[in-house]
Order: sequence, then C-alpha cells, then structure tokens
Amino acid sequence: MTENFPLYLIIVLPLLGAVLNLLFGRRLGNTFVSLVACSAVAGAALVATKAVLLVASDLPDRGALIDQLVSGDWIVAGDMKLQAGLMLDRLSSVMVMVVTWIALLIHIYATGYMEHEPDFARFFGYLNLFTGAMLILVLGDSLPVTFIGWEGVGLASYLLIGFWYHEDKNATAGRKAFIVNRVGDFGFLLGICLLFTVVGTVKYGDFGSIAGRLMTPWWMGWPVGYWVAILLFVGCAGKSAQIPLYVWLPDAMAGPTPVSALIHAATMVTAGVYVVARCHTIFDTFPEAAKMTVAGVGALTALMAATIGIVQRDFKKVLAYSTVSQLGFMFVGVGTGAYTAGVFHLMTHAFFKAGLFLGAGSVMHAMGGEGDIAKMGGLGKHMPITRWTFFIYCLAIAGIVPFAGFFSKDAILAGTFAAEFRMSTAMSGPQAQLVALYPKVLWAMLATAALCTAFYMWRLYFVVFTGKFRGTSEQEHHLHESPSSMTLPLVVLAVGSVLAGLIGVPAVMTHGLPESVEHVMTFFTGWLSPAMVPASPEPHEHWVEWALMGGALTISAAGIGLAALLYRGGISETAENLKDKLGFLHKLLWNKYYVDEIYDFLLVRPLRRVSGLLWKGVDNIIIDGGLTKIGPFFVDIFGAMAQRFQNGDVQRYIIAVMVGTAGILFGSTYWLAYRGIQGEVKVDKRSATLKLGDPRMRPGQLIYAIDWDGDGKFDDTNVRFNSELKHEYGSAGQYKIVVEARDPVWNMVKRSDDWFFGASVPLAAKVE
Amino acid sequence: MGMILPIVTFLPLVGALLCLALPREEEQLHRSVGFGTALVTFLVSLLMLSGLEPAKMNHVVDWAWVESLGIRFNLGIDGISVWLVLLTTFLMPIVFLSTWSAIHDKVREFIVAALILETGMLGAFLALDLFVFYVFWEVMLIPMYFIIGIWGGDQRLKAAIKFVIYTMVGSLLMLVAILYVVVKVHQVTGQWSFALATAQKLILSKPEQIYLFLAFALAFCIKVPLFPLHTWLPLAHVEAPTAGSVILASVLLKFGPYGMIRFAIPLFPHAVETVAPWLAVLAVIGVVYGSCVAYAQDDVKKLIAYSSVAHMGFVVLGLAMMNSRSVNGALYQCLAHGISTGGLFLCVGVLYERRHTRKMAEFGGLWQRMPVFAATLLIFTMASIGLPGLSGFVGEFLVILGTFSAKERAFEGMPAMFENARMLSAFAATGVVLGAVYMLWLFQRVMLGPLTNPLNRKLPDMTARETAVMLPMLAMAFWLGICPNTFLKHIDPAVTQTLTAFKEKYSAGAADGEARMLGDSAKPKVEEPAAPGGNP
Amino acid sequence: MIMPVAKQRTAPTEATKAMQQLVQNLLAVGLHHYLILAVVLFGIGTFGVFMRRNALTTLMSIELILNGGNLTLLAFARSHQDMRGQALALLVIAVAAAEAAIGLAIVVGVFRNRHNTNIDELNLLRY
Amino acid sequence: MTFDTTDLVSSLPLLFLTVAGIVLLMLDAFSRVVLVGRDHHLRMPSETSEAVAVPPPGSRNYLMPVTVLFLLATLAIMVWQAGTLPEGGVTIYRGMLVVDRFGLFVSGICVAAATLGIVSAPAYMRAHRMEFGEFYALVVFALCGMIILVQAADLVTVFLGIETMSLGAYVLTGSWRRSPRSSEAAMKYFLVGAFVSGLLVYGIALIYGVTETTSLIDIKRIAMSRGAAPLFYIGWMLLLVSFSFKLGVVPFHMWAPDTYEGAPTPVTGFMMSCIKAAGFAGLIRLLQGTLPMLARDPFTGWTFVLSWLAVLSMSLGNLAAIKQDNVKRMLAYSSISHAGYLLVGVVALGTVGDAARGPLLFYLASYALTVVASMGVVAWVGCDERGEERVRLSDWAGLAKREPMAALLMTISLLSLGGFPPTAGFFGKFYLFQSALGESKLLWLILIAIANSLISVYYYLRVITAMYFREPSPNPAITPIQSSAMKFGVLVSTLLVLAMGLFPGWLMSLCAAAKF
Repeated sequence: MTENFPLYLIIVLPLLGAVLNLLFGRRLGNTFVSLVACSAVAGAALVATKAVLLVASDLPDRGALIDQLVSGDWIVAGDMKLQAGLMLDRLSSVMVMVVTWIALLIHIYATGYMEHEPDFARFFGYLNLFTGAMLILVLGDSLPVTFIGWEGVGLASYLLIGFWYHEDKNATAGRKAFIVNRVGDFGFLLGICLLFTVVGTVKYGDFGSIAGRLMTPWWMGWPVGYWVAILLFVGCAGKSAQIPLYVWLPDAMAGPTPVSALIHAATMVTAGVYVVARCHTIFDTFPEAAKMTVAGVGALTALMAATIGIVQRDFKKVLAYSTVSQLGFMFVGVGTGAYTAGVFHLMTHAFFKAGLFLGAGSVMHAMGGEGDIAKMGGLGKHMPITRWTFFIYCLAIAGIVPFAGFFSKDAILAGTFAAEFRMSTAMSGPQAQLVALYPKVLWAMLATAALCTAFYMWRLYFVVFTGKFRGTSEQEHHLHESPSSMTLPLVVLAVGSVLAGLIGVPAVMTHGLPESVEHVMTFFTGWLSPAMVPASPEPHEHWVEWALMGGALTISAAGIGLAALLYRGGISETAENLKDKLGFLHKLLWNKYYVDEIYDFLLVRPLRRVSGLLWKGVDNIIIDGGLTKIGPFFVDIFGAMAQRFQNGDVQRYIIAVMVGTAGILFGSTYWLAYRGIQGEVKVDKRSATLKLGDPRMRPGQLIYAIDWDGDGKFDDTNVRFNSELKHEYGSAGQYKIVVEARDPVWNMVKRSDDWFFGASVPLAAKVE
Repeated sequence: MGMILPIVTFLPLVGALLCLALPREEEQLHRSVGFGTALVTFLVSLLMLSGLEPAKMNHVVDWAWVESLGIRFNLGIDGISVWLVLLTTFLMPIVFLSTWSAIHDKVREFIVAALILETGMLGAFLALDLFVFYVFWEVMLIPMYFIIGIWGGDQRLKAAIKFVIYTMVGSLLMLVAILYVVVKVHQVTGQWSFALATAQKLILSKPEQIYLFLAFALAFCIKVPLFPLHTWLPLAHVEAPTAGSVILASVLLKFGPYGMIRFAIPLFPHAVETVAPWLAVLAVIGVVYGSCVAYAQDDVKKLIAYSSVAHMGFVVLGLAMMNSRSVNGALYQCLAHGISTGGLFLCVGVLYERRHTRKMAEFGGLWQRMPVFAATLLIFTMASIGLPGLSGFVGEFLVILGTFSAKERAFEGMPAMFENARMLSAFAATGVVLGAVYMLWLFQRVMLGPLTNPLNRKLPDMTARETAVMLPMLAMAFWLGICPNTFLKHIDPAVTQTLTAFKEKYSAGAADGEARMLGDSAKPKVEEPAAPGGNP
Repeated sequence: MIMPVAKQRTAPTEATKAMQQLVQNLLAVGLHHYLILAVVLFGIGTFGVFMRRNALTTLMSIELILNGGNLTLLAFARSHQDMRGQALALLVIAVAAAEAAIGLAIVVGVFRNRHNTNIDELNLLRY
Repeated sequence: MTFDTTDLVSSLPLLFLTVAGIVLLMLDAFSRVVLVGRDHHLRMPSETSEAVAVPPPGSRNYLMPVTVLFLLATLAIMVWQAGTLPEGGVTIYRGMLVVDRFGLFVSGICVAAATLGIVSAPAYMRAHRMEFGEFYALVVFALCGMIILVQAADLVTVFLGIETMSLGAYVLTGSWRRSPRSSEAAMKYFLVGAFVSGLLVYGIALIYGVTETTSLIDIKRIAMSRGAAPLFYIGWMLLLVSFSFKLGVVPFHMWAPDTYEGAPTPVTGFMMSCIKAAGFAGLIRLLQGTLPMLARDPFTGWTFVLSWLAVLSMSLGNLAAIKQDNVKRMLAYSSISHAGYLLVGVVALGTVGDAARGPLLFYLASYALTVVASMGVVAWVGCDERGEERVRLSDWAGLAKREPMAALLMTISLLSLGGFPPTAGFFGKFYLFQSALGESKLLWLILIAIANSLISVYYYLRVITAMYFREPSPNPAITPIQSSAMKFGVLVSTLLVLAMGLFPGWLMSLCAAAKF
C-alpha cells in the first residue's frame, strides 16, 4: 500500500477542465470548450489506465496505489485526525476505468448532441465537474473523502438536471434530486459518525481489521456494524435510487440526455453499489442482517421499477425505471454477498445503459426533442446505426447470451439463489427456515423483474424502431441519423456491451477451454476476489448452475417474445385491449404506484404547512407577538397609569406627599413587626424551641408575647429576645402557637394569626 | 509586534476621526478613507498570525486604565480569537467596497459608524479584561443601531430598537454577573481585578455559578441567536442595509459562541453540567425550527436570516457538547457561516441595488441575465448548505460527529449530561437536509425558471466592483472547505487548552458556601472589603 | 408649668377656690398643650392646603403650617431652656416672609397670565 | 462675639458668591429699562394692556460673561481651598458649617454645572423674548443656598440652605413671565415646596425637641446613646420627606415633571443638575453623619425605606417617561428615575459603608454634566416664530439633518443617561452598582435597577430615533438657536461626559478623596 503515484492528476484534470470551461468557456468558443473538456477527461482516462495497469502488474493482490492529497492532516480536532488521500485498489480500478472511459465517450457524444446549445461551455464545465467529483468518490481513501465526491456528484447532478433552468419543471427536478439525495446523505453522514465513534477509523485501508469491533452490541440488540451498514445504506439508497428514495431518478431525466447516460445510468447512481462493496466488511458483520436488508430493498426496487417500466411512454422514463431496476439487481448482488457479481453488473450495465440512453438521445435528437414513444415508430430505417446499436443494448440488458448483461445478471441470479445468510446459524426452527428461504424469494423477485425488463426493453425497441411513424409529418421530414460524434460512442458502447461480459464468464462455462482463454474469461472474478473475500459459499453443483442459466435465458426470451407479440410493428390492438382490461393495474403502474403523491401528502405538504405554521404561529404570534410583548405590555400599562396619575392638580401632588409620608412611617414599622413574627418551631420530646425574627435584625427591637398552647391567653409576655425561646409542655399533643410582636417605639402590633397585610404565619408544635 | 493589538483595534477609529475631519461633501473621499482604513487594518492584522502560539495569549498588552478598580486595558489573542479577528478585518474592506454605491445618503456618517463598529468588534474579540470586553461589546451596539436605523428598510425603526433592546436585555444581566464575579474576586483575594485570568481562577458555589452562567449565556444566546431568543434577528437582518446584514451575520453573531467559550464556560464550569444539556436541546430545536421557518419565507433576506438561526444552532450544539471535536467544529462553523452567509447577504445586496425589492416572487430566471452573479450565489448557497469542499461542511461535520461521539460525560467526574447525544446529533443532521430544502428553493425561485417579470429583463450582471467584492469571499469559501487545517491548526490547540483548563477547574470542585480561588484551598476570608474608590 | 399663674390677692372662698382650681388647671398649660396646639395648627394648615382652591388661601394655610412648626420649636426651646430653638424660629419667620413674598409674586404672575388664581385650574402641565 | 478669621477664609467661596450675586443684581438693576406697551414685535400673549418694563434687547448681554467669570473664580477658590484643607475638614461659624472635601466637591459640581448651563441662557432668553436680568443673580443666590446646604453641620443651616436654594429656584422657574406654563410651573413648585418646607420645619422642631440640639454631630451622639424615640423618628421621616421632595423621589415627585417642563430650559437644567447634586449631598451628610447606626438594620433603618423609595422612583420615573413624546418632560421623568438610581447608591452607602460614597459622587457628577449637556441641546433645538419652545418628539424629527452637531451631542448625552459606554453615565452606573454589590443583600435592588435601565434605553433611543431616522417635519417654523456660547457650553459638557467615561480615573480619585 505504499506505492506512490500521482493519482491526484486523475481528479485534477477534469476539475481543471471544469474551471477553465466555466470561467472562460463562453468567451473562447465551442471548439475550445469541447477540446478542453474531452482532453481533460481523456487525460484522466489515460492516467487512470496507467495507474490501473500499475495495480494489475506491480502490486500484490490486495495492494493499492495511494496518494496523500493534503500533506499531513486534513482535519484536526483534538484527538481526531483525519487525512485526505486517494487510493486505487482493484475495486476502485474497475470504477475508475468505467467512469473515465465512459465519461470520455459521453463527452464526445455530447459535443455533437449539444452542438446548438448556447450554454455549451457551462454544460461541459458541469460535465467535467461531475467527472472530477465522481473520481474523487471512487478514489477516496476514506469515507469522508468519498463523501466529498459523493456530494460533488450530487451538485453536478443537480446542476445538470436543471441545466435547462428556463423551465421550472427542470429546476424542480434538479432540486428534488438534490434533496432526496440529501436525505440519503443524512444517513451516510451519521453512518460515518457512528463508524468513527465506535471504530475510530474511517479509512478503507483499515477496514480489514475492524470486523471484531463492529460486533459490539449497540442498539436494540444489534451490533454496531449493522447500524453503520444501515445508515450507510440509507445514503446509498439515496444516491442509487432505491426504495424509498428512488423517486428523484425518473424526474432527473429532465436533464440533457448525455447527462442521463453518464450520471443517471452509468456512473453516479452506481456509487451506492460501489460503497456497499467498498465497505463490505461492515455489511458482512454477523448476522448479516444489513445485507439482508440491502438485498431485500434491492429486489423490491428491481421488481417495482421494472413493473412501472412496463407502461411508461416517455422514452427516457422507461430507461430511468430500467436503471432503478438494474440498480436493484446490483444491490441484491452485493447484498447477498456476491460482491463480484454486483460490481460486474455495475460495469456491464454501464456499457449498455449508457448506450441505451445515448441511443435515446440520438432518437430524440432526430425527433426534435420529442420523448413520447407513442409518437415514434419505424425509426429503424432512418437511423440504422442507432437502431442496431440499440438492438444490441436491448439484447444485453435483456440478458441474452453472450451479451454483457447475460453474464452479469446471471452471476447475480446464481449468487442470489445460492446465497445463505449467516443469520440462519444464529437461529433455529422455523425462523431459520425462513431465513434460508429468503434468498430463494429474492431470486424469484429478480427473475420476475428480469422478465419485466426483457419485456419493456423490447417493447421500447419495437415501438420506437419498427412499425410506422406516428409523429407529425414535419418531424418525419427531419428524421436523420445522428452525426458521427454521436454514433461513434454508440458503436463503441455496443462493442463494449457485446464483449464486456466475456471477462466474467462463470467457471462452469469455461470448463475445458484453453487456460489463457479461461483466464481472460474469468478475469473479473479473479481480479476482484482478493479485494472482496467472497462471503458467499461455493456455488451449487454444475447442473444447478446450468439450470439457473437456462432458466434466466428462458425468462428473457419469454419477455422478448411477449414484447414481440404485442408491439412488433407498432402498438398492437391486443396491447390496447390488455391495457383496458387491466385498467386498474395499468393506472397503478402508470401513476408509479402513486409514490410521488404519497410523499407529497406525507412529507412535502406537511413540511410546508408546518413551516408556515411555525413561522406565522410560533414565531410571529407566540414568540414575537406573545413572549416578547408581555414585558412591553406591562410597561405600557403601568406607564399609562403612572402618567395618568399626574393629572396636573397641585392638591393631588400635596396629598401624595402626605400619603407618602404616612406610607414611610407605616411601612417601616409594620415590616419590622411582620418580620419579627417569622419563625420556626423545633420540637424535642416535650420541649419546643421557638426561633423568631430575621437573623439580620438588631436584637431586642421587639417585645413578644407568646401563647404556647393556642388557648388565647399569652403564657409568656414581655419577652425581648432575638434568638430562641424554650417551652416545656406538660402533656403530649398538637399545640398551636400564637406569637404577638410589638414594636415598643410605635406600639405597632402584629400577631401571627391575623390576616392583615400578608398571610398569617402558622406556627405549631407536636409534642410526644 | 508588541503593540499590534491596540494598533489593529484603534486603526479604524483613527480612520473614523479622519473622516470626521474631512468635509462632508467629499463622499468619494470618505468611501476611500473607509475602504483604505479597513484594508490597512486587515493587512496589519495579518501580521498577528506570524509566530502565533495558539494555546496561549499572544501580543498581550496590559495597560492600566482605571487603576483603583483594577480595570486594565488588557488585550491578547489566541487561537480561538485569531480567526474571528481576521474574519472581521477581512470582511470590513469588503463591506466598504460593497456599499460603494448602495449608500449614497449620509456617506460620511455611514463610514464613521462602520469604522467605530469595527473597533468595537475587534476590541471585544481581543479583550482579556471583563470590563474592557463589556465596554467594547456595548460600543458595537450603537453604530449597528445607527446602521440599521438610518440606512435600513421600511421598518428600520422597529428593527433597530428591537435589536438594541434584545441585546441590552442580555448584556445588562451580563454586566451584573461581571460585577458579581469581580466583587467575589475582591472578597476572596482583597484585590480588585477585572482580568479574565483572575476571574477564571475564582471558584463559586454551584447555584451561584448557574445563575451567573445563565446571565452570561443569556447575553450570548441572544446574540447567537438561540431559539427562542431569535426573533430580533430576522427583522434586523431584513431591515438592515446590505453592509449591516453582512456585519451582523458574519461577525456580530459570532460574539455569542465566542463569549460562551471565552467567558461563560471557563468561568463557571460547574454550571455547564446543568445548563449545557438544555442549551444543546434548544440548539437542536433551533436548527430544525430555523430551517422550517426559513422554508416558509418569501423574502430573500428573511430566509437567509432564519438560515442563520439554523446554522448557529449547530454552533451552540457544538459548544454545549464540550468535546474537542464539537467545539472545534462550532468555532469552525462560525468562520464558515461568516463567509457563506456574508456572501449570501452580499448577493442579496447586489439584487437589492438593482431592483429595490427582496421578495422572491419578484425574481425568477435571473440566471439568464446575470450568469456570473448566479454562479456566485450558487457557490454561496452550496457553501451554506454544507457541500463538502466548501466552507460549510467541515464545521457541520465536526459538530455532528462531535455530538454523535459525545460521551455521556464530557469529562471524567462530571455527571452524565448527554444520554441522548446521538438523538441530538440525528436531529441536528436533519438540518443538513432541511438546509438543502430551503436554500435550493431560494435559488430556484430567484435564479431558475422562466424570466417572467419584465422588470428583470434588463438587469445587468455584476459590475467589476461587485465581482471584486465577491472574489475574496468565494476564495475563502473554497479555502475553508478544502484546507480546513489552515484554520484548525490554530483553533484546535486553543480549544484543547480551554478544555484542559475547564477540566482542571471543574475537578477542583465547586465551592460550598464561600468562594475561593483555584489553587488555594483554604484561604482565610479577607475581613473588610477595601473601598472600591481606592481610599488610601 | 412654665406659664405665669394669676396671683391671689384675697383669701379665697371654697367656691372661688374651686373656681381658681379650675382656672388653674385650665391655665396650667404644659409642653404638651403647646405641642398639641402646634399639631392642630399644622393640621388646620394641611387641611386648608388640601381643601382650598384659591392660591392665596393656600398660601395662608402654608403659613399656618409653618407656624405650627414654629410653635413646636418655641415650645421645645422654652422647655429645654435653649436659645437655639428661638433663633431657628426667628429664621423660619424670616424665611416664611420671603417665601410669602415670592409666593405672592408667583400668584400675581399666574393671575396676569390666566386671570384667576384657582389652583385646580392650573392644568396646562400634566400627564 | 467676634468673627474668627478662619470662618471668613473658610467660607470664602460662599462669601464671594454672595457678593457676586449682589453685584449682579446691582448691574441688572442699574441697566437701562424702557417701558413698552403692547408691542406687536413682542406679541405679548397677555390680554392686559398695561405697559411692561422691558429692557431693550441685548442691553444685558454682558451679564452672562460676568457671571461666568464670577463662577469660575469661585471654582478656583474652591480648588485652592481643597488643597489647603486639613483632614476631616474645618468646622466654622460655631459648628454651623463644615468645610470639607465632600462639601467642596459637591459645591464644585454645582458651580461647574451652573457655569456650563448658564452660557446657553442669554441666547435662550433672547429667542424666547424673556429678558430677565435677575436670572444670573438668582442663579448665584441659589448656588449660595446649595453651598450652605452641602456644608451644613446644623439643622439650622440645613433649613437655611434648602430655603435659599428653593427660593431662587421658585423665582427662576417663573421667570418666563409671559408664559402661562412657566408661571404655572412656578406655582406648582412653590405650593408643594412651601408645604414641604412646613414639614421640614416641623421635622426639625421634633428632632430638636427630642435631642435638645440642632447640631448634627450632637444629634448623632444623642441618638446613638439614647436610642430612638417615636418623635425623633417622625422628625427624621419628615426631614427625609422634604429631601425626597427636593430630589424628586417618588411619591414626592409629582411637582417635578410639571415644573421641569414649564420652567425655562436653562433653569430646568440648573434644577435637574445642581439641586439634585446639592440635595443628595445634604441627604448623605444628614444620613451618614446623623444616623449611621440605623443604616445597617434592614427593616427599621433608613436603608429599608430608601431602597423602596429607590425602587418606586426608578420604576415610576421610567414607566412614565416611556409614554412621553415631549422630550423635556421625558427628561424630567428620567431625572426622577435617576434619583432612584442615586438612592440605590445611598442605600449602598448605608449597607456597604463609606466605600460607596465615591461611586455615588461620581454618579452625581456624571449625571449633572449629562443633564446640563442635554438641556443645552433642548434649548438649542429652538422655538417657533412665536417664541414657544418646540420640544415634542415630532419637532425633533430629522434634527440630524437640520443641526447635525446638536443631534450628535444630544445622542452622546442620551447614551450617557442610558448608561452606554464609553460615557460618564455608563461608568457612573457601573461604579455605583459595583459598590452596591459589595453587599449581596442589595442584589435584588440592582436587578431592578438593571431592568429599569433597560426600559430607559427604550425611550432614550426614541429620541435618537427621531433625530436620526425620521425625516424632518415639513413645518419650517422651528428655528434653532444659533449661539456660539451655547454651542460651546454643550460641547464642553459633552466632551467632559465622554472624558469621564473614557478616563474615569481622575474623577474617581477626586470622588474618593471627597470625604467628610
């Protein structure tokens, strides 16, 4: 782990490009901008490739390139010292390669796609910014550094979704994305805090040794590792659009299509998967409940999004739900411990999903920005490259052998089917059986989702590229194939979609092939397995694997076939009939299970209402109108009284003087006597001790008479004392004591049982 | 170097006097003098950094002032105050530059008021004598009152009076508390001394400490402002001119936390165990509440003002937690908030100068007309909501982390204070989400969407002067986000030192009954207090 | 006890004795009588100040009050066989005279401005 | 009976002032007087058609400088005397007066405040068409009374001092003869004052009756040896009442707002500063010299009574002031509340001891100077074309635009009254509260005082608000009085207020040295 390499170049180059483009791009023209943007990313890609080669060749299996970004400490606070550095190991190598190269392709694509955009420079600035931030995310050597990139990509995503800010809809979509991501970040941040608090480190390099400390029970009987994992997963669910935080991603399609391809399909949204894989030590914490949660959420998301995808009509929305669904797949992968499979799917998905989006962009480019697939159709003949690349992507995502999607999806499905959660070892009886059944349930959900995926992807393909054109004649007139800057990336990605899967072929299939071929074909597993010690047990016997593969293929084929049945050559009448028959279901799916509405009802509107209430009610009325007005109110009232009293009548003035004089005389004497009868009684068997007067009083000022037994007759009279007086009682009982104090100067008398001017002073003795 | 602190403190005052000597009509000259003075002050104040030993007081001056009462003109700087001082001196030239065209009425008066205000702020940050601190603390008040009242908006009278009255409520009680402490010191030692160092050695009984702490804390919490003492702030912010809002948000609010960590907490450690949990709860309420109320606003400035309530809630939370992470975070958040909110107010000033309104509904889609401005506002918005890499993140992160990792006992031997620190932390962290909610709402309503209002069609982008105002702020926003250790390397040792001293004093135990000085356990009480008038 | 008592010229009868005793008792006024008289004077003065509206009457009532004080002073001075009280009384009389003069001047001033001297109509200045 | 020369030398300031007063009276009396009828230039409001003796305008301008010279000379004599005084002072005129540093200090405050105050008088009188030549002589005579009062060592001189002071003040209050307000103010002041004089005489008589003496030292001795008799108490209460009346302490304050409002502004300033200073000095001497043994008892001692009077004065004064929109009347109420703060100092004197006297004197000095400055500005602000004072808040609106100097100086004065640093008022309050806190029993009183000064800040700020934040009223009728002497006087007093706040040390040492 000591190898030094200028990793910072990988992030600095795109960031530099961003700065240049944002600051000077407008003045320097589009050519310059595209040159800067593409060469920055290309530079990063080259440096990254060099670094990855270094990792592959010169480092031991679990080694990593590291680069101390800030010399010394980054944040120092008392006993806490955080460093900020970059780290390139095998896992991040995969990500870096995917991010840099796909980013480069999309940059190139965007130079064509955004050609006529007035804010060309801004767009590329943001895109470069995103690339830089994504690379920080990927390369960060600790959770805080990752978090910097994490938020950075969030910002870039916000900016790019709202790139066409002239429309409120786009700006709102951007805001929604950012805020939903923030909800995730809330968990992520707390996860970092918890991890740091309990374990004392947030560096990935130290994660190998923290498993023991993660076992500490923490809350509700679960180990701390579980909570850390859950909190981190909240962040991942936000970024990677999982239930319940997926709602932003479909809206995010408001951004330019290259953005959707790069950020909302290929790279950023997979960051959550990356983090789960990266922190697998934490997720592996016994009893793996966190992983079960991850897998469950992933499967649910995969299924839910896939079903929604079936009925959507917006080109990019379908792709968006597909992305959500595929991300669910990946989470099931990492959640069941098949980390390699998850990351593998991440990689292959990057190719074909980016391709799908770019294809969509190409189509919409030709359609003049139209996104409704109902208005397309028969585009295949106008745009052959787009069509055929799209065809390949669809095969890939549907999981047809030997396209990329088949292998990665199969790896996940197989991994899921084979998974055993260690929680079952901690349980017995039916509970254990339930846990054991859990992977199978997940598998079934994924299989259903895969069916849906194949169906809606091919529905998309058929509706868009086959049949008759359903748009306006003007649109038809303009239909054309996209420029080469756009088609080139399509082709490259198509090639990738075909080939990428071949480096992760399951072992059963490569059995018997030449060793070098086998090495290449199982390269991916071998590449990652040292970094990600596989937690899942050995896979099943070969026939099970073959059967699973066959099943998956069958499911995909079934989906494609169904789609062909209903949509080949345009939207068939059967499809329309089906829609009418299943009206309720269609409506539910069309409205995306009403999740947005539910959120609006449960969160957004209450927040707005509560905010208004707090402001108008608490702030303005209670605090400002009430609490801070009480004082002034009384001041005002008393002020008015004081003022009104001064009515200008001299005689009243003189009377006030006399009353004041009398008041002084009375007050000073009355209070003396009054204070004089304040006292307490202490009882000790038959004798009671009476303590009277204020200790601060001059002694001997008052003359007391005391009635010890409350019979109305004073037992002791003419007593002058200022400390204590004792009395012996003859018999036991409760006695009331009455004291009378007399001020000899004024003969002002105050009895402890009179009610004049102030409460009476109860004195009593209870003797035994 | 020995004289640098008084020089820095009084340079603005000299500038103010210079302005008074110049003829009233020379407005441009006055502006230049104001700007020049502030700039020179900033440059001179940078010298303070050289060779600064953060854990102790540097460049101390200790001059006799009112000798018979033991009042000494005692200034010093350590890691806690140095960045706050630099923040002040850094902001003032910017403020002067930003008001170049915004203030065109009574220019001389404005320059003089602002310069006097600067002297007050610097003095209060530097004072090591309770009396000197109080004097500077109050000196700040009146120029600010004038700045709000003369150059403010429609409701400026109400705002100015409210500002002063609120502040006075706290500061008068603080005055009583200061007097009480000093009288106690005198009763124990026989010496009159207002020195912070002496007062820090005084150990009082626990109830006394609680009352005195509350008296101090009230003053500081009003300044912060802590919920529910915050209602002066939105009004003052909204009505104040841009310069006033910037100074108010960036510097004046910082006196709350500064006073807490410098005075209230070290002086009355045994009160902390009782009061701090309440402060923490109020702070968290402030975070959530401020955020929610900010979301309900339709006035740009008011929204930012309420965001200050939320952000400063983090600061108080950090202080109340009393561990080195959170306190560092709190102080860091002070700086970050100074830059980001100051920047936001400067942005509002740019808008206000063009349109003379701050209603969000009046704007929308300004990005088309003012891209540079939009970028600036965006960066400050992001800094404000704590995007990593910008100023807001480090402080919030440290506070949340510090709170989350707070042990039940801030120190060994203290009673359990924070059984639910994690809950507090979680609630505070919702502020991160809510911050995004209201700030992005603001940004969208002002900058994004269609440009519908015809009055906005011809708005010019930022001028060169305005850009010059923003650039240093932007640079600082990035610097604070990227290289936190530039600042933490000074703050951290000082915080550690303060907490060590706190622990030391705490473990000496509260006095029962008679007050005593730290270090001497059983000193006989001095019989008759000597005359404060210094009778021979 | 201090005041002169009527001299007896012829041998008295029982009746005259009784009468004389009565007279003597009546005339044998002591310190307290003077003090009570002073209080009465003081009280009448105060009552006058409280009740009368005319500024001049009020002035005269104040003179009564001052005289009550003077009488007390003189009584005590006589009782203490001390001249200081007498001197003080003289001083008070002098000052009272000055006060009266000034008072009258003020009354005149008021009258010139308002044409009456009722003190309860002096209400330009209030609240 | 021969006069001791030391008597004459020691009472030199008093004698000098008396002579000065007579000289001024002569100068005025022999100035030219013309008889005028109902002159339309002067616009007498009076309905009477009688001719009035009115001196030609400007004929007596020289009186003010002459008076100032006299007062400065007196001040010089006092300074010289203070240097030569033995410790503990000199008792002169057979125990009637005592010349000590305390007395000299307070006399010095009075004379200095009067000097700074009267420089604004000629311009004021000219502007308000109230040529009144006796003004200066009366001021000087009232000052004589004050000096007698603060130096009094005997009830006789106490009475004499109070009366001399008051008689001068009565006349001065009514000196604006054509103003119904002025004469009404004088009438009210006089009636209540004379009534209270009666109480004073009666109180003195009772004390004399019980103790058989009028000398304060003897009274102290006798009271301490015999204990207190009811009559003594009553007498003492009556003395307290009459002092409270002079000081404007609630509930004996009711004359004060009316009188202060109605009196010509320089006279108001003179009364607020000098009479308050002299009255408090007399009260301190009376209480500390006569009744120290009673002070420490919290219930029967005078501290108990005075602390409640202090609470009442502070609160009522501030509460009523907050409702005023007449600046002069507001300052009158504020002076009532300041009497309350000062009473806190007196209470501290009783509980804490001699150490509290310095702060009290400091407060007196700072208040006297501040009041002189603020009243100077009130005079400066001006009058309408009929010569009526314009003292409503609305008249002050936008003063900063019309008269920036006046507004600035007034602001400083008001800040001082409100207790903002770095002014004398702040340090005065600070010092006072600090000394009072020496006895923790008084914490409650200080908290009330603090609450009150918060209220007071509000109404002082209202004036500043009006001056700076509001636009000038469109009515152009208000003409500021342009007089360099007045401006000079206000400026000097304001600078002194600032200097006392910034460098209070010199005054503190003077205060501390001002002992019996």
